[in-house]
Amino acid sequence: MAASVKLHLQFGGGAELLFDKIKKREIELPALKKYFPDCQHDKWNIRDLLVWIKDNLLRERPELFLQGDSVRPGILVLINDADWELYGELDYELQDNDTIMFISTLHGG
Amino acid sequence: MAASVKLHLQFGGGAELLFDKIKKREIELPALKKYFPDCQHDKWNIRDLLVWIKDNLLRERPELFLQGDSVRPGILVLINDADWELYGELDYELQDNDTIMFISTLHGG
Amino acid sequence: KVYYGDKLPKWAIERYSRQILLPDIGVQGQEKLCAAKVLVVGAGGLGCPASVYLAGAGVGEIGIVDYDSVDLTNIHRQILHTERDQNTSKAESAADTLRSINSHIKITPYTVQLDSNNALGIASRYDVILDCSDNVPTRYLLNDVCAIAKKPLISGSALKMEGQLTVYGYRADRNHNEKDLSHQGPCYRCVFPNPPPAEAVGSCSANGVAGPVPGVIGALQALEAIKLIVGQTHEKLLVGRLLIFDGEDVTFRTVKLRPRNSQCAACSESPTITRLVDYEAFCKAQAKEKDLDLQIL
Amino acid sequence: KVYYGDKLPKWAIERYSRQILLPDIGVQGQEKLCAAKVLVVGAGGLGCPASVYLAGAGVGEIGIVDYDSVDLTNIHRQILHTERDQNTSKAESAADTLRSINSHIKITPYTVQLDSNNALGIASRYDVILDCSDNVPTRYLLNDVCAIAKKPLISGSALKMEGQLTVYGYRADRNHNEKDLSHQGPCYRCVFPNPPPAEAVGSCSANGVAGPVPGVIGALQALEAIKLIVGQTHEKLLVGRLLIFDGEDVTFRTVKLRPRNSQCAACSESPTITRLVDYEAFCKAQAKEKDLDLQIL
Ligand SMILES: [Zn+2]
Ligand SMILES: [Zn+2]
Repeated sequence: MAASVKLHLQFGGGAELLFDKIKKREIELPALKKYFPDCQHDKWNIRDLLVWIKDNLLRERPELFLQGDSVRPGILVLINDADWELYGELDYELQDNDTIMFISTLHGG
Repeated sequence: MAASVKLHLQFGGGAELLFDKIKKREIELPALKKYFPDCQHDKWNIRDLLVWIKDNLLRERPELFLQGDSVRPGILVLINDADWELYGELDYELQDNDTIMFISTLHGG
Repeated sequence: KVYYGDKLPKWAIERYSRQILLPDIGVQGQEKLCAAKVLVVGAGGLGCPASVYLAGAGVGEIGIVDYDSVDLTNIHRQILHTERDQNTSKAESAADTLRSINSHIKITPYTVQLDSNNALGIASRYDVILDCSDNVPTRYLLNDVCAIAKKPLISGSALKMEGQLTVYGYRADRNHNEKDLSHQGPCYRCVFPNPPPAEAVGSCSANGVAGPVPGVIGALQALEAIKLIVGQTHEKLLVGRLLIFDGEDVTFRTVKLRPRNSQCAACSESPTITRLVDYEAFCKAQAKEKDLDLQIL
Repeated sequence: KVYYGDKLPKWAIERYSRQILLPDIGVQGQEKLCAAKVLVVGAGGLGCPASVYLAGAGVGEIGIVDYDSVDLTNIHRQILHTERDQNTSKAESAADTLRSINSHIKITPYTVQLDSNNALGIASRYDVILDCSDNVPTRYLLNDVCAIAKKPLISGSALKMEGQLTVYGYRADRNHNEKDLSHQGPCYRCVFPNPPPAEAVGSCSANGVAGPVPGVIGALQALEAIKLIVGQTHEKLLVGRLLIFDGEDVTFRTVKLRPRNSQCAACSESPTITRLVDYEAFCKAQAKEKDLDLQIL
């Protein structure tokens, strides 16, 4: 059974407003089967992480962060400073010490 | 006998002009005793590195980079993005994969 | 005219000497700058600093688009407008200041709301487009304009204490310094195929902005335009990279974006967007900044 | 006067609303900005953008020092000067533009070469000093002025495609938001006790500079000044940290500087520098920019 996973979570571009205005967090996810006993896979991926974030961190208006089982349009997800599309998006398996960043795109000028 | 050491060297603020205008280099130092057979210590430190740089990379006007056995005033040495004074300056023992940066201070406006 | 060297007159060599001295610019780069045409969309917090440095650098033609007029609340960050310019056209006010800085270049103000009817006509007169706008529909509009007209789009944004910057729609085939002429950077739709929900979008008038933040991003937009014009290759430009600036603690990071989407509706080989659409409908939002409700103060 | 809230008049609430909306500024922060006095040393590539954003933000008093007059080669980056301002005082030209942007603040131009005789007298009238100068002697002079007068020094520099920025001489005891009131950041001499050899120092006129580069650094100097004035703590400011910007590929990095030197000649408890010295002699250099030899073009 896979062990717990430590992550650096970062929020920016306004996304932090949904998370108590905290831009940087260190989190430790428990073993996946402990958190999702019925889960069919062993390792945390981003899809699982989004559920965990919704359950544990998201304070208000989840529709401003999530849409379906993914993030809403206009939020860029970065895995260690690279677009999550380069790593399989929702299916990316989280590694210990990964930095996962959620950046709302800005449109002001 | 200590092994070879890989370093990321970076030059900026004009210091790169003394090094073929190359701002970033990957170098591999041989085992210290191989390069300095008479050396009294085992591991590369910054003092040794400066001699190696002078021998191997410095193309012209060494007085614009070195003064005595140290760097000239106005060049800031950074070890993994921190002022070398925090790490013992010339006596800092280099670790594999360290980034050593030499930044000339700018005065223009 | 007396020419010095091949094309540049002596006055230009002297006037622009501080940038001609740069190995990355030189006399050839200055010739390219003097021949370049740049469109700046938005004469606000980003467009003011961006256009002032382009005018200073001697970019031959600068177009500046803004439908709005100068408001007193703009002046803290929109540095081409003075108190006397209140209630006049922002595009005209910006153009007047730019002309006072450089009388050797052509400045064209456009006091229009850019839309699907006029955008291609205006943009096609220019080589490079700067997105200094303040709303989502205009950002998608400009992306599609640039995809259709095959122009690079230097896209900046700023809100509160944060800023973002990248270059969309870069095509190496316009730059003979590139080794791989087939390289193309992503466009805005490659990265953001769908617009954000309107209620998730902040604005400078509703959420505020610290003046120097668009100042930093706008100056960097000008720098990227200058580098692009003089022929810097995509590795040196913010192509496929997004700069994220947080003024709260002065942190900058550059993150890697996904490559161009070969299925992109706008910039792929077989795009589904072949003419401009209704961007206010697509984004379910108006192509103007959200207004501040001063009651909240 | 009609006051709104405690001190700010209603016009100010409206005019500065876009920054009052920021949680880090608010009405209290705006009151501090309106009461603040900032000295900008140098009306050049850094001082122009820095002072324009300070004036926009409503900083109550701005002093601007420059002994020099406007040259045509300045205009590409020194955005407060127009072609008509050639050969007039830079400090006066900058002050005129700043007044047109904000008539509610006091602008004082000083057309003098700052030196050991006049610097303390001028600086002591201000709360925060911005080093927007272009030569080594003036940088040491300003550091010692700020150490003696116990003022923070926001130090920017730019050359070619690169820029650097940090805050020297920060003292937590002036800021009741700080937890540890004894914290002091390093000064310029803590980090650079000895000046560089004169032949190693480049200048914008001899080595060139891309206009937007000081634009970025100058805007950031204004941002740091605003944050400092409204009471942001040292962790949020560039205290003990140096920002290094390379426009060639748009990379920024923030590096950690050494702490204050308890033996520092300027800022320690028992300084050896208790009055200003001869900085041209100390630096073996003139307190003016190196001139360009136009022959090289
Ligand atoms: Zn695309
Ligand atoms: Zn000191």
